[in-house]
Amino acid sequence: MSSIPLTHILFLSTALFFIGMYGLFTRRNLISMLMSIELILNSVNINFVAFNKYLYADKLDGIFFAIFIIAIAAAEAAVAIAIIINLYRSHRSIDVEDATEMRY
Amino acid sequence: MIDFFILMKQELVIMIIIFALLIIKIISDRSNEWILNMVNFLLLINFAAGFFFGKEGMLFNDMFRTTPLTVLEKNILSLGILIISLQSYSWLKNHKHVLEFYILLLSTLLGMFFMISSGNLLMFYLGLELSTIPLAAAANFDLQKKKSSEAAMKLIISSAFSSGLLLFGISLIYGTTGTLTFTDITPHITNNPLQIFAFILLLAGFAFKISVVPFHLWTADVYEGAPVAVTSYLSVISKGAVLFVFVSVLYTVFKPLSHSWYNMLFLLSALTILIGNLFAIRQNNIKRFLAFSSIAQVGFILVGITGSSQLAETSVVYFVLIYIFSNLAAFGVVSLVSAVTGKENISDYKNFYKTNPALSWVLTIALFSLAGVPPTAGFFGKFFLLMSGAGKGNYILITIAALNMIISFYYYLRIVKAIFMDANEHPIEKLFIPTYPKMAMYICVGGIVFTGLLSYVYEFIQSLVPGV
Amino acid sequence: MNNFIIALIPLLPLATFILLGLFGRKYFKTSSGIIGTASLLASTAISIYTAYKYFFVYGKVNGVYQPITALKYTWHEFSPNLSIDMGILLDPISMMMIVLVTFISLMVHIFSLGYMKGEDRFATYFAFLSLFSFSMLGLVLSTNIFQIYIFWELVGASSFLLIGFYFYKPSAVAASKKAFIVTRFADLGFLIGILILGFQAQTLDFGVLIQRLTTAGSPQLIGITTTSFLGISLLTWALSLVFIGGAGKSAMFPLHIWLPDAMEGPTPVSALIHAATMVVAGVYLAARLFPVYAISAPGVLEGIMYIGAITAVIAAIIACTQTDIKRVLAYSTMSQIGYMMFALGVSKYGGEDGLGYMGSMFHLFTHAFFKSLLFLGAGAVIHMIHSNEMKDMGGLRKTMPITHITFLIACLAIAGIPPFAGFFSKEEILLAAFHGNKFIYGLALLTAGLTAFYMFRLYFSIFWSKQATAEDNLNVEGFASEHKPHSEGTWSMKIPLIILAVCSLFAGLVPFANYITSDGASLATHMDLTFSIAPVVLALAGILLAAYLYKNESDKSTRVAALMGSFYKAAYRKFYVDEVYLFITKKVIFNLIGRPAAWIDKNIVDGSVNLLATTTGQISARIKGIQSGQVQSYAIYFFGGIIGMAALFIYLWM
Amino acid sequence: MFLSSLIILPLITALTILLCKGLKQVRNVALAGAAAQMILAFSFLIQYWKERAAGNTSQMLFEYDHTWFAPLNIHYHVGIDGISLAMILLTAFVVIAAVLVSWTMEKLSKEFFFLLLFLSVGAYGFFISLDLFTLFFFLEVAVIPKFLLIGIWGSGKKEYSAMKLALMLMGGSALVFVGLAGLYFNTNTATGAYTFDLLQIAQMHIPVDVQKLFFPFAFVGFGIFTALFPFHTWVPDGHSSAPTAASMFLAGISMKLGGYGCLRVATFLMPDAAHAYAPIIIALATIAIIYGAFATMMQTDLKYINAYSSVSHCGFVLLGIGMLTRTSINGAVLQMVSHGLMTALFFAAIGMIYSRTHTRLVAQLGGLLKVTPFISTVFVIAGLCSLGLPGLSGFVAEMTVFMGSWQNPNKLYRLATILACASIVVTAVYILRAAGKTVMGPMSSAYDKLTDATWNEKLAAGLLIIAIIAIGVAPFWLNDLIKPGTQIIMDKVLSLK
Repeated sequence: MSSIPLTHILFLSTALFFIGMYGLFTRRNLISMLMSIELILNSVNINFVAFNKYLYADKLDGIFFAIFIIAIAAAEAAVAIAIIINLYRSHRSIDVEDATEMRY
Repeated sequence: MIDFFILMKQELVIMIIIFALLIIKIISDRSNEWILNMVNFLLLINFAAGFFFGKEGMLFNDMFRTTPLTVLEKNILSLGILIISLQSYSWLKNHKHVLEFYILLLSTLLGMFFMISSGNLLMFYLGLELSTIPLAAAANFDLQKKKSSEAAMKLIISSAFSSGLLLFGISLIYGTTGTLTFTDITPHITNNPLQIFAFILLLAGFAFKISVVPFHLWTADVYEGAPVAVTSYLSVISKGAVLFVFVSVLYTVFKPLSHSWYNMLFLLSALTILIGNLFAIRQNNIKRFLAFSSIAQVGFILVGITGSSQLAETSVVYFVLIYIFSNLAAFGVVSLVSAVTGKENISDYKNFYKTNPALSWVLTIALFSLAGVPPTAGFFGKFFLLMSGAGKGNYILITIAALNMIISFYYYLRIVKAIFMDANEHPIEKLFIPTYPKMAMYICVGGIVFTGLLSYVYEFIQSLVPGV
Repeated sequence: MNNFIIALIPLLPLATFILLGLFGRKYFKTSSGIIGTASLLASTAISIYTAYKYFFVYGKVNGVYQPITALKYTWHEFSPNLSIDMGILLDPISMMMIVLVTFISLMVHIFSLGYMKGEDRFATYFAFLSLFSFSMLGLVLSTNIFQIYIFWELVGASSFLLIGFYFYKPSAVAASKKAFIVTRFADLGFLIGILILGFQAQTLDFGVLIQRLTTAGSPQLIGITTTSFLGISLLTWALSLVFIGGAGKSAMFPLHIWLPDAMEGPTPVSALIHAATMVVAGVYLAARLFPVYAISAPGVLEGIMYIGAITAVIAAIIACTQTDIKRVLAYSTMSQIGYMMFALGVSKYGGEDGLGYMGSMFHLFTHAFFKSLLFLGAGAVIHMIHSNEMKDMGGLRKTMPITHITFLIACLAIAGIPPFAGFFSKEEILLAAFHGNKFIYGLALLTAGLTAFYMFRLYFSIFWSKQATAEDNLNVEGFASEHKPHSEGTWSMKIPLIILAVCSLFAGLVPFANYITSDGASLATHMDLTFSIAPVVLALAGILLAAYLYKNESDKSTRVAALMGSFYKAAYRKFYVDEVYLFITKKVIFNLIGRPAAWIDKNIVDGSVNLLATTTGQISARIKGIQSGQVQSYAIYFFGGIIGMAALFIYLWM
Repeated sequence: MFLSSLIILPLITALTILLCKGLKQVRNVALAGAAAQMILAFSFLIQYWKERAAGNTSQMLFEYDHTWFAPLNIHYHVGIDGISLAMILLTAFVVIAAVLVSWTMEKLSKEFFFLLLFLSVGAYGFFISLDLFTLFFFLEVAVIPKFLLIGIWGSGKKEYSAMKLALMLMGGSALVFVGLAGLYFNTNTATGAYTFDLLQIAQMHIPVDVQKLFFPFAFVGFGIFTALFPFHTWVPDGHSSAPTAASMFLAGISMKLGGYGCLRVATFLMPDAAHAYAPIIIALATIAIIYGAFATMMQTDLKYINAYSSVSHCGFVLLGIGMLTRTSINGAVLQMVSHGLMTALFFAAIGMIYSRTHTRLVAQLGGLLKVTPFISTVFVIAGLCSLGLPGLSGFVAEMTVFMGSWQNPNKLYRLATILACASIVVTAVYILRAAGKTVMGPMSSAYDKLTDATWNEKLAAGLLIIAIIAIGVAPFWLNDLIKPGTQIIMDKVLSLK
C-alpha cells in the first residue's frame, strides 16, 4: 500500500535525532534544551512505529513502546520544568551558563 | 492469582507504603517525630518482607520475573534505604516536607525493583525512568539552596538526554530483533554493526547511571549539590540497582556479544578507575570527593564484571552489599556533621578525632573499607572482584587496577590524616548522635566487620547466582 | 687428663668477665681487682700444669709431639662437612702460648692492681682484661680455622674496649676506632681466605685442613691449586689473604698504623695486648698454618719473609726518632714481630730447615717477657711522671731503682746481649736467615744494631740524661695526685717487674728446640760463637752510640738529627703512612663513594618516588577542565564517548 | 596444639585495651598480653621440639585447615615449621620490648597500644598462614596500623613519612596480589579447582613461563617490604619519623614479612623462576648492601643511621635467598631473626637516648657513657651486634650467609659475596663513628643531669640482649630449628637443576 520505503523514515528519524542533539548542545536556554530532548524522544518514537509497521506488523510492541515514551516524556518534562522554575527562583535566570557553580 | 502477590510482594509492600504515606499526608498532619518513627518502622517491615514466601516465576508474559537473586538484590536495596532513612533523621526532623521526601524516594525504589525484575526492555525502561525522575525532584529538595537546584537541573537534563540515547539504542535493537523480551532477543543477536551500535547506546545508558567515565560527568556536581541523604541514595542504591540489572543483562541478553563488550569494559574500567582517582585526589568538598571515589569504585566493579562468570556476578552483588555498608557509614557521619554544622569540607574534619572519637572511628573504618584494607569487608569485596577479573587472564587490567589502588589509598588516607593528625585549634564541636543515626552506624560498622570475615554471606549469594 | 679442666683455662676469665661486667660496678667496686687476679692465677696454674703434662707426660709419641684435640663441640653447622667446631687443640705452640698468655696476663693484672688504683671504672677495667684473656686463650687453643676467626674478632673487640678505656679522651676514642677498623679491614682478607680454604678443602678443622692441603695429590690440593683466579692459584690467594689478616693484627707494614696510636690505652694494657700477646697472633696464625705455607705455597712464605724484614727495619728506624716512650716501644714491638715473621719466612718445613720456625717461636716466647717488662717499666715511669714524653724525664735511676734495674735488664735482653734471653732467640733467627737468605740476614743485622741503639736511647734519656731529681720532674709536671709522689708505686707494681726481669734473664736458657719445632720432632741446635760475634758487636756499637749521644744532656743528638736532614724528618713523621691512609679514607672513600651514595639516594632514588607523586597531582590538575560544570559539555563528552566506542569497536575491532 | 591462639590472644588483648581506662590499666593489659604471647611462643617452641623428637617429620606442625570461602577454594590454613617458629619467637620478643619501651606513652595511650597489638596480630597471622589468601590478608593487616602509629605519634615530617610508607607498602602488596592471582589461576588440583594452598601448590609444578611471568610481581612485592634496592626509600623516612615502638616493630618484624614472603612464597613456589632471576636478585642485593652501607656512613641522625644500615643488612637476607644454596638460605633466615632483634634493640636504645637528650643528631651528642652507662652499653652492644661481633647474633647470621653464598661456584656471584663481605668493614666504620661520637668522647655539660634507664627500659633491652646473645653464643639450636624448613625448600629448588 504505502510506497515510502523504511529507509526514508529511518533517515527522517535519524535526522530528527541529530537535530535534537544539536539543539541540546547549542541552546543556552534550558527550556529550548528540554525541547531538543523532546525531539530526540520523538525520533525514537518514529523509529519504533516504523519498525513495527514495516517489519513486525504482527505484534504491537513498538507502538506501545512509543505510547509509553510519550507518557514518560510528559512526566519528565513536568519535573524538569518544575526544577527549572526553582532554578529561576534561585538564579534569576534559566540560562544554562549561569548554573555552573559546581565544577572541577 | 496468589502467585501474583507472592512474586510481586516487595513491589506491593512499597506501593502500600507509598499510598499509606499519601493518605497520611492528606488526612492528618502529625509531627515529624511521629512520621519518622512510623516510616522507619514501615521500611523495616519492607526489609523483612523480603525474607518470607520466596518463590520463583514470571508474570505478565515474561515482563516481570522473580528469582531468589532478584529477591536478594531488592532486599539489599531495602536495607540500604532503611539505613539512609535512619541516617537522615537529624536532617529531616526539622524539614517541612518529610512525607514528600519519602514518597519520592520510595517511588524511585519501586522503579528500581521493577527494573531489577524486568524481563522486557519496555519494563526495564519504565523502571529506569521511574527510578530517575523522582530522584531529580529529590535532588532539589533543599529548595532554597542554589546548589541543590543546579544539581537537580543537571541531573534531569543529562538523564533525559541519556535516556533518549538509551531509547534510540532500544529502538534499534527492536528493529533488528523484532522483540523486546530478553529471552527472545538473545537468539537474534548477531554481530552486525547496527546491533553493536545499539548495544553501545544501551551500554552508554547503563554507564550513565552507574557513572562510568566518560559518562560520569554529572555525578560529582549532583552529589555535591543534592542533600546528603539524596547523595548517599544516588551513590549506593540507584547505582547498585542499575549494576544488578547491568550484570544480568550483559550475562544473559548480550551473551553473544560478550567478546566485544569484554573489550569495551576493559577500556572503560581502566579509564574509570584512573579518571576517578585522578579527580578524587584534588577534591576538598567531602561529598564531591566521595562522588569521585565512588566512580573509582565502579571502575573496580567493572573489572570484576569483565570476568563474566558466576564468580564475577557473585562478587558484584557481594561488593554492592559491602559498598552499601561502607559508603553509607561514611555518608552517615558526613550527613550528621553537615546537618548539624553545615560543614562539608575535608579541611573542616581536621583534628576531628579530638572532639568526636566515635564518629572518627566510624568514618575511618568506612574509609578503610572503601580503600579495601583488611580486616574490613571492603578488602574481601575488592579481592574477589579483582580475582574474577583475573579469571579471564587479563593481567594488564589487573595490574592497572592494583596499582591504582595505591592512588585510592592516598586519598582515603588523606582524610584519615586530616581526622587524626592535622592540627586544628577549632575542630568540629562535639556532636550529639540521635538514636536512629546511631543504629544506622551500628548496622553499617557491623556489616563492614562481619560481611567479609564471615564467608557465609558470600557463599549464600553465590548459591543464588545462576551459573553462566 | 680431664679435658674439662683444660676448658677452665679460658672459661675462668670468661666467668670473671661476666661477673664483673654485670655486677662489678655495683658490688665489686674495689674487690674486682683481686677477683680478676685470683681467677687468672688459677687458670695460669692450670695452664702451666697442662703444659707440663703435655710436654713431659703424654704429648710425645715416638719422639714427635702430636697435636691432640682435647675437646670438640659442633657449634654451628653450615653444611654437613663445613661446621664451626668449638674445641681445644693441644700442641707445642698452643701450649707455649697458653703459658705465655696466662703468665703475662697475670703479671699485668697484678701490676694493674696498683696502677689503676682509684680509677672510676676499676671493675670495668678488670672485666675487660678478663674478656681479653678469655679471647686470647680461646684463640690460641682453637682447633678450627673459623673458631680462630671468632676469637680473632673478640680480641680485636676487647682491645678496642681497652684502648678506648679513657672514653672521654677524643684521642683515645680515635685510636680505638682506628685500631678496630684497620684490623677489621685486614680481617676481611682473613675471612675471604677462610671462605676459599673452607670451600676448597671441604673442612674448617685445622688438622684435616693441613693434612689435606699438604699431602701431594690429594683431590682438595689439586682442586685448590689448579683452579685459579686472575692467573693466580686459589691456594696462593687464600693463604695470602689469611696472612693479610695476620699482618693486620701483628701490625706488619703497611697495616701497622694502628699500633702506635693504640698506646692511648692504659699502659698495662699496652704491655699485655700490644706487646706480648695479641700482636703476635698473626705470627701464631702463620705458625699454625705453617705446614701449608711451607709445603704447598712457598711463594707466599717468601712474601711473608720480605714483609717481615721490611717491617723490622722500617719500624726500627722510626723507633730511633720517636720521643714518646710508649711509641718507641710500640715501634720496637713492630720490628721484633717483623723479626719473627721473616724468621718464619726463611724457614722450611721439618728438620734442620725448620730452624727459622723454631727461632721465631723462641723469639716470640722471650720477647713476650722483656717487652712486657719494658712496657710495665714505662708504665711505672709514666705513673710517676704523668707524661709520656722523654723530655719530661731523666735521672730517674735514683728515685726508682727497681724500675731502673729491671728496665736495664730488659733493654739488654732485647738488644741481644748474652746471656740475656733475647740473645739466644735472636741467634737462632739470624742463623736461620743466614742459611736462608743473605739479603734478609743483612737487614736482620742492621735491625739488631738499630734495636740496641734506640732501646738504650730510651734507657739513657729516662734514667740518666739530666741530673734532675724526682722533685723537679714532679714540679715540671706541677702534678698533684692521691698517689705518693716519692715512691715508684706500690709493691703490686714492683713485684711483676722483678718476676719478669728474672724471666728475661733466664728464659733464653730454656732448651727450646727440644719442644717446639716445625714438625714436632726435637731439633739439635749448636751455638757457634764465631757466628754470634757480628750481631753482638753491632748491638754493643749501638749501645755505645746511644750512650755517647744521650747519656748526658747535650745537643749532640739534635745535631745528628740535623745531619740526617729530610730522612730524619721522614722517619720522625713515620714515613707519612698515616697521611696516605687519611687521604684514602677521607678524600677517596668518604668524598668519592659515601657522599655520592647518600646524594643519589636522597635525590635520584627518593626523588623519583616523589616525582611520581607530584606528576600524578599535576595530571589531575591538568585534566580538571573536563569537569567544566556545564551540563552541555557533559552531554558532548557523553556523545563523544559513544562515537569513540562505536568507531573503535565497529570499524577497528571487527 | 591450637595454633590460631597466636592470632586470637593478641586480638583479645587489643580489644580489652579498648575497654580500659587510663594509661596504667592500658599498659598493664598490654604488657600482660605481650608476656602471654611470649609464653605462648615458647610453649610452641617446646611443643615443636617434642613433636620432632617424637619423630614427626611432616613439613608443617600443628596444622589447622578450615574452608573459608568455599567458592574460591580459599582456606584458613595455618601451620608452622621451624622458620615460622623462629619468626614467631622474634615477633614475641620485639612486641614485648616495644610495649615496655613505650611504657610512658601519655598521648592517646589506649589507641597506641591497641594498634601496636593489632600489628602483632597481622605479623603472627602472616607467619603461620599456609594459604596464600590468608597470608595476603594478614600481610595487609600489618600495614595500615603503621600509618596511624607513625602519623599520630611520630616526630619530624611524620605525615609525609607515614603516607610514603603506607603507599609504598601498599604498592608492594598490590604487586604481591597480582603474583598470587597469577599463581592461583595456574594451579591444577586433582579436583580441577584452583587453590591458594601453599603446600598443595608446592607439590604441583607451575609451568615455567607462568613462573617467569609472576615471580617478579611476588618477589618485588615482598621485596619492597624488605627494602629491595630501588624500592627502599620508605625505610629511612618511615623509621626516622616513627615513634620508638613503631620503629622497632617496623624494622624488627615488618621488614621480615617481606623476606619471609620472598622465601616462602616466591622462591618456594616458583623455583624455576627463582633460578632464572637469581642474577638480578643478587645484583640488587649486593647494591643494597654496599650502597646502603656507604649511604649510612654519611648520615648524621641516629635513626637514619640505623634505618640505612637496615637496608644494608636486609640486603644480606636477599643475597642469601638469591644465592640458592642450602647454607645461604639458612643464613638468610638467621639474618632475618638476628637483624630483627638487633635493630629493635638499636631503635630502643636510640629512643631512650632521644627521650632524654631530645636530639638524635650525632654531632650534638657525646660522652653519654658517663651519665647513662646502661643505655650507652645497650647502644654499644647493638652496634657491635650490627657490625657482626662474634658472640652476638649478627656474626652467626652474616657468616652463614657468606659461607653459603660462597658455596655457589659462579665467579660473579663470588665477586658479589666478596663485596658483601667488604661491607662489614664499612659497617664497622659507621657504627664506630656513631658510637664514638655518641657514647664516647667529651660530654657536653647540658647532659650531666641525665638519668639512666628505668626498669621497663632495662627489661626491654635486657630481653632483646638475652635473645641476641642466646643466638650468638649458641647458634646451634636456632640453626637446627630452621634447617628442616629450609632444607625442604631447597630440596624443591635444587631438584630442578
